[in-house]
Amino acid sequence: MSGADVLKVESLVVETAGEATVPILNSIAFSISAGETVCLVGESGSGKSVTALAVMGLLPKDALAARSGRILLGGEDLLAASPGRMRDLRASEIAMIFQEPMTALNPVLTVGRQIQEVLETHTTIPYRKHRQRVLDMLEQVHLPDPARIFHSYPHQMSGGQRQRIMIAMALILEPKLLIADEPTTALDVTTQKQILRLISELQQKQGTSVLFITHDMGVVADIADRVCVMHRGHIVETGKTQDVLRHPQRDYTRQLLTAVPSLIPRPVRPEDSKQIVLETTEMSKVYGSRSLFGGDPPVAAAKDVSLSLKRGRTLGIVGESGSGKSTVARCVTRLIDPTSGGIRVRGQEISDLSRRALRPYRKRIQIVFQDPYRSLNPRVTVGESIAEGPINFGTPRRQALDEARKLLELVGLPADAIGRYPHQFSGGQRQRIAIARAIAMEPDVLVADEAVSALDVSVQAQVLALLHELQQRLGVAILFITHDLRVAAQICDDVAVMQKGRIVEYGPAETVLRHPSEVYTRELIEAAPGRNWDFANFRPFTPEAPAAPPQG
Amino acid sequence: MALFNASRSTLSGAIRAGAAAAALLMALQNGLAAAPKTITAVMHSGVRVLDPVITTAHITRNHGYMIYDTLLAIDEKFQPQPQMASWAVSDDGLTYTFTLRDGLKFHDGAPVTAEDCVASLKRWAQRDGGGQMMMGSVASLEATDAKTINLKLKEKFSLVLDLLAKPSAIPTFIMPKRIAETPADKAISEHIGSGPFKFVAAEYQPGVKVVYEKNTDYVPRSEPPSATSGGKVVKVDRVEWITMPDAQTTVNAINNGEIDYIEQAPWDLLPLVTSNKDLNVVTLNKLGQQTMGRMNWLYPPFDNPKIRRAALLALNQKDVLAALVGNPEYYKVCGSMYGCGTPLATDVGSKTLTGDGDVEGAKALLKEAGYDGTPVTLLQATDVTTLTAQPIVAAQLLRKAGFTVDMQPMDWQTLVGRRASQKPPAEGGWNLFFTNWVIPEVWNPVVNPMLNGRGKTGGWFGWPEDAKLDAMRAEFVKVATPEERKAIAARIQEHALEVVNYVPLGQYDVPGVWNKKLTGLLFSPVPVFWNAEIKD
Amino acid sequence: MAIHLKEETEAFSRWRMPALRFRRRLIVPVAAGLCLAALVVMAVFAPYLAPHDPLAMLPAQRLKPASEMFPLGTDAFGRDLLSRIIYGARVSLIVGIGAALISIAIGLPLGLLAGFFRILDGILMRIMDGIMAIPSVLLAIAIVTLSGVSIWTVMIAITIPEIPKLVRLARSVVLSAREEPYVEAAISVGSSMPKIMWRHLMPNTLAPLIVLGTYICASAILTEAILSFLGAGLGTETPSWGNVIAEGRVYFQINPGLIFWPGLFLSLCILSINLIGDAARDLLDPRLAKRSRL
Amino acid sequence: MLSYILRRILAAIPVMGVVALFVFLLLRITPGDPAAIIAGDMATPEQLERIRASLGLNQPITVQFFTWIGQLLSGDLGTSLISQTPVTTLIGQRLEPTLSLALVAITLSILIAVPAGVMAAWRHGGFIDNLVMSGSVLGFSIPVFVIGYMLIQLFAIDLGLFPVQGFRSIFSGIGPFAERIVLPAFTLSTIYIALIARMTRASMLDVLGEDYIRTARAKGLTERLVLFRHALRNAAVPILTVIGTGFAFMISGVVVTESVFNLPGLGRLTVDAILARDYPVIQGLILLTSFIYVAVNLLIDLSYAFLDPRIRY
Repeated sequence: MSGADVLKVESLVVETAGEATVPILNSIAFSISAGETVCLVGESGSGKSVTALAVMGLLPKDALAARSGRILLGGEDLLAASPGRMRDLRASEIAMIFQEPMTALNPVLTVGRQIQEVLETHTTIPYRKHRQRVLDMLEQVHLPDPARIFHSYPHQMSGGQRQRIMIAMALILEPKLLIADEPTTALDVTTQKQILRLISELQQKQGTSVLFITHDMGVVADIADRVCVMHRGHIVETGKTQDVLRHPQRDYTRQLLTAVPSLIPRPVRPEDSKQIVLETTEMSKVYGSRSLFGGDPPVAAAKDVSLSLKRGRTLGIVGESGSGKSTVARCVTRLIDPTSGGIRVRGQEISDLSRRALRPYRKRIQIVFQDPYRSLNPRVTVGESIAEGPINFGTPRRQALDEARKLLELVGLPADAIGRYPHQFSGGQRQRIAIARAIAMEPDVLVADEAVSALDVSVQAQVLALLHELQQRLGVAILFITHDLRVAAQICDDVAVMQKGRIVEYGPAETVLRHPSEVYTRELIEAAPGRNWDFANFRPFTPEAPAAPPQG
Repeated sequence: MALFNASRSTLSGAIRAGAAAAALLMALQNGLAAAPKTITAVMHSGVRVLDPVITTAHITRNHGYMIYDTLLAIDEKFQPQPQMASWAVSDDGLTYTFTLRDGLKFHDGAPVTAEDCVASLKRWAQRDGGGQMMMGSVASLEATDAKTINLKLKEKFSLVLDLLAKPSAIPTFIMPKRIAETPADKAISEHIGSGPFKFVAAEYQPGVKVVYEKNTDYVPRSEPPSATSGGKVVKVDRVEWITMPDAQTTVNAINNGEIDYIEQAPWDLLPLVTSNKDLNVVTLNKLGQQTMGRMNWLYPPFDNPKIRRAALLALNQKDVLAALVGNPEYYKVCGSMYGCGTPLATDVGSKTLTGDGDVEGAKALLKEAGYDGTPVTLLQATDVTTLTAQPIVAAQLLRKAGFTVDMQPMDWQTLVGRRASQKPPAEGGWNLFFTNWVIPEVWNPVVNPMLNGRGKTGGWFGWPEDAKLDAMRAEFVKVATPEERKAIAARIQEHALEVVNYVPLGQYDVPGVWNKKLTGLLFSPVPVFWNAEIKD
Repeated sequence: MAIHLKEETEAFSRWRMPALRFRRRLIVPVAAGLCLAALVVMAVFAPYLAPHDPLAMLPAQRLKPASEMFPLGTDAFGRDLLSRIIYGARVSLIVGIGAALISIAIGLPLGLLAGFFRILDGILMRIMDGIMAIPSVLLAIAIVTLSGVSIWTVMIAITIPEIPKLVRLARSVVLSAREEPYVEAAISVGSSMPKIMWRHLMPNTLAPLIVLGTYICASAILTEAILSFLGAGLGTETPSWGNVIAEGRVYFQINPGLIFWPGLFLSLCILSINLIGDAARDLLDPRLAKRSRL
Repeated sequence: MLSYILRRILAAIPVMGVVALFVFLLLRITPGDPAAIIAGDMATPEQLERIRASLGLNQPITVQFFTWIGQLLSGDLGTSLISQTPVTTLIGQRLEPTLSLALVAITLSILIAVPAGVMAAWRHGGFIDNLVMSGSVLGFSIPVFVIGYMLIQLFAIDLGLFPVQGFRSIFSGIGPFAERIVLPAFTLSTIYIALIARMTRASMLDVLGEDYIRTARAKGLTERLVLFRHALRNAAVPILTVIGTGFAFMISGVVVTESVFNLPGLGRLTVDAILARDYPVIQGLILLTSFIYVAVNLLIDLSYAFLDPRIRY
């Protein structure tokens, strides 16, 4: 570490505004020196985003306030700076990019205009030169055809392109410090990789310091010089990345690292049963408008998907956003109707059954959704939610509720939680309840549609363990939809990789993830952040070079 | 008679001499783009129907007086006077000869001929109740030459002149023959008269605004103006009638000098104008109006004469008038069905009405009649200020006497439609409603629309069948002397109140308000705008 | 994974309303509730509270200013203004509350059906669009004048134009709730359509509908007043705040109390209902707080 | 875009059809007698019957309906039963005051309400917010005509700043037009201001919580730019929507305002026509207002596309 610290945070305390205050950041301290990348890593609610906003002076006024401490930017205390001074510093000295490139850009202004605003506000560059300056910057962030992009609106661009715009906007004035708040979290892995590379490229070029906020240990391992682990408003551990990953000093850090699933597929499980419980044959789903006045051309969300799943096994469908994996999940559960092809549940064709005829087969295939906050009716007690299905199929109410109690215990919740409402539970707990609801139907197939994606890694690990345990005990087959190769590696027996609605590679997890035969699969694996680390065992890891693709 | 005009005589003398010069001057002024002299008047209602024969609405009658001339007219003493024509009566009283005066011209330039008059009178007679009655006695009505109209009677009918001169509800407005030949139940579509003002069609907005401009070709009579008769000398260029739906707004507007004249100012708002030194508050229609209640003879309870009588006994004029008008200056208790201050006025049979009523008598009579509590369906107009109070007071008084009253509020137009229904009260009919008349509309048994016993087909709303009444009415038109008429009229009233044809509830005046820069307004049973002048 | 920041911001919104602040926020709706309760009590016990018969006329006492005998003075027929206002609370509240209840009773089922059955949706919503397109006051005047004035026709005339708003709201809530994972979960555990509607969709629509109901209640009371103003309201034998104002408006400059006092009660009542509606909205569904009140 | 407009216009046809049928039936199945209104106080049953016949009111309802629809399709709204004036002429005469009133009121409302709503959202929970919010609740709670009378009393009578009533065409000079339109327009806008201010505030609160606002602040933009360049345009769609739906409120308010200020507009024409059972006029007017309502909402939907590049039809 050379030179003076660009940013030095000293015993910063942030509390809720108002009279009864709750501390959010408890006297945290860290520093960043010139050209350095520091990662703030932590689970949700750890206070990492609040830290970033506090540095930017963007804490929501009516909710949060910095009570004490100092935030020194090049020696100037930002907490003491006037609003006007803060405005001057933003973009010119400290810039920030955000998690959601989809929402962080103003949808009604062209991106060129939005970047240009920075020049307008902070520089005396004559107006006529703005455009050229912006075009230069667009070039630097490797956007194709800058002249066209300049006049584009955010919605006309992909997520990755928008994040590039954000970066261009943040770095056009070459600030000393760039704060990146989960800038790649919402992006697909391949895009994530490119964006991380771009940040580091520009950092090299401009000598910017970067404060990078993430929950993803993989990203930390790939980019950070130093790392600060945050937990409940404290910085629990700080150190060089290598040190922290290899020799975590604190239990919390250790836990966090242990929870990160490994990219190495789990050992192959023996097949207990030959019974195929779910099978799709050339199933397709085409969206298209049949309007009198034309409309959009039809789009195939899923095309010729053929899968089969045996009792007690787990089939993973992996792919990036838009690959069609969720469409498959919703088709096999008949939440949407496939356009063509067959779906057989235990040999019974269900793809063409009417809603009424379908009803007896509903219970055989159940689904757990991604968002634990929306998958339970907030106005219905947990017990009622779980018992609803059995009651529909004739179980007496009292008995159904008794079973609901048992199921709650089965998924690791107290039986007396039955009368509570969903908002009284955390995200992980709700996901357990959703699983209990599905299991209550004694299904043959459980479809988990990104069921752990919204959870913190430690919770994620617990829920995965629960699914595994349930499968062992009940022999249920699981169709596991995920974008996360690490998760897929840990739970799946077989993996199907989807791209643009089609299955590009399908086989046992061991084969697909260790010896992919398709270029796309390889790209996916290579883009996974931190693939050189085996976090759970605190050691680097050299993946076997993926086997060369078959020729031809 | 001119109001607030000291030099009446000079005026009448100067009229003809000055007419041409004035017209010339006016044209010159117009040429120099001087603002035309305009009277802006707010009338009691908007003009929507322009045919003064198809409707009896007062506002349309007023409109008629602007653009049409009448064959005869009345003076301030209510006596028939020549207007377009003078008359001669044969000695046997069966032949009337009318001679048109010189200079009469329609607004389209055509001269007024006797043919036009005959066509107009025939159309008038189909619609006007008195006219209908007269035609029953007419043998022939024809034009004998361009200026002479000959009316021959089959039998004696003493009211010919009175009917042709009456100022309301349908005066004898003369229209060109081609227009007068429109069937009486279809509205005319051309508005051409020979009156002192011309209708400006381009500026007409039904219900909002009517504009009249001076008819420069009009040749007024030489007599001074008196009520609707005499010389109709126009002294302004334009008269604009505008409608204001809100009385409060109207009063504010005249206080602010935005309008010149309010035809009928609501009594309760008078304090707001009397304090303004720029304004006159005067009742121009000295006869005033009669308010009355009418029962439906077709259905219980008022198909029973005793119960009708009980209702009459229960009511009294003082309470009604006090609630309606408030200020005693503007109302008088009046026991005459023909209005007070009229030639036929009599108070026979109206003692309880003009007194405090006879609640006990009503109760006794109800008991005697075996009233079973059948509700009286009473129609109440909510949107006409001169009609809201009567039903409220009546309901209170009737209830006091033991009636069950079902008061049904509605807007006046709905009431107008509903009272025409001959269905039972429960099916959209009615038992009792109230309305008001200007005195010339009730002042004798022939024009008074209620005093008609022709029942369900020919009677007025309420439809009494009363042969005795009709017989007396027939007798009335035959007698010649005022004394005889008065005697028969008194008998008719006595009978009518006994069987309760209708209940006269008193007489009231509605004052007009105008800015003092407006002078020369005439006392008249209808508002007229000739002789009026306006200063800038 | 977007959930991470979401959880943090959700935490913010929880902090945003600490207990003490919340209590202060309650002052206004509680005051409004008390005010409305007082008006309801006034309406219910009108015969005991009113010093005079609201219909009894004393022509000699026309348009008198406030006195010991007539605390707020008299109207143009010499009737006691205070008594008329007290009785007027009955009609105004019945019309307001009635309109809200009827429109919910009709609008909610229609909205649920329209949201759930596509075929019905097309027809129903065209009809609703049609009714929406007719200006409500004009429609109400037409219905009242054409079918005769009574408290029921007035209430119905005011209600009909409000129904499309409720249908639309209920329908839109159903449409968006249909997409919720918990509804899909209910479908996948085999719940029948009526059960899904009743258990999962209805409760969602109820909260916004109650909120809209309060606004309809307020606007119905206002519309009743406007109908009276235009001469198409209730008769003078059934005093309502609306027709007391309408009758008094002619004498506005002579005795402003004739408009002021009933106007005050009217405005207070509507104000209370609106404030309660706002509070209910904030309480029942914070997301709705930001949506329009239509 | 063009196909969208076409589709919307086609979709409007059944709506107008519903309106036409509804209004026609409403008018004909309920009692009322234009003949009695035309005839006035003195009429015998025979005379009324003859007038009814001459107005064509004796024909069966179906015949009357199809006659009317036939006329409509040939662009003829019919003739007033009472004044015998073509309905189109009547509407033509009354259009200007109503249009002037509505446009001035809308302009006034937007000019007042939008900045007020923006400020309230910006200072959420603060003094301005409380002021704007309580003002808007109050705006909802006072009947239009009471506001009208109060304004007349204060500004026209006590202060003598404006005439108390009347209308002058804008073509007769901007001065006379303005002095007569200010008070009615302000009266009419109270509810509208309340409505728009609330919506602006709510929509702005939504938008101010958006990430791109944080981005804009992170760029160091001034609050004015953040509010008016970044936030307001994004908040505009719901505001426009409420302006569209509020148009219905406005028509109701127009009726009352025209009465209080004696403006010879469409509102009064409609009320008069309803009271007089002037069927062709009522039908024509309600069709017209519904048509305007549908058209305004179409225009507003189209304007979304100009405000928000994401919306394409």
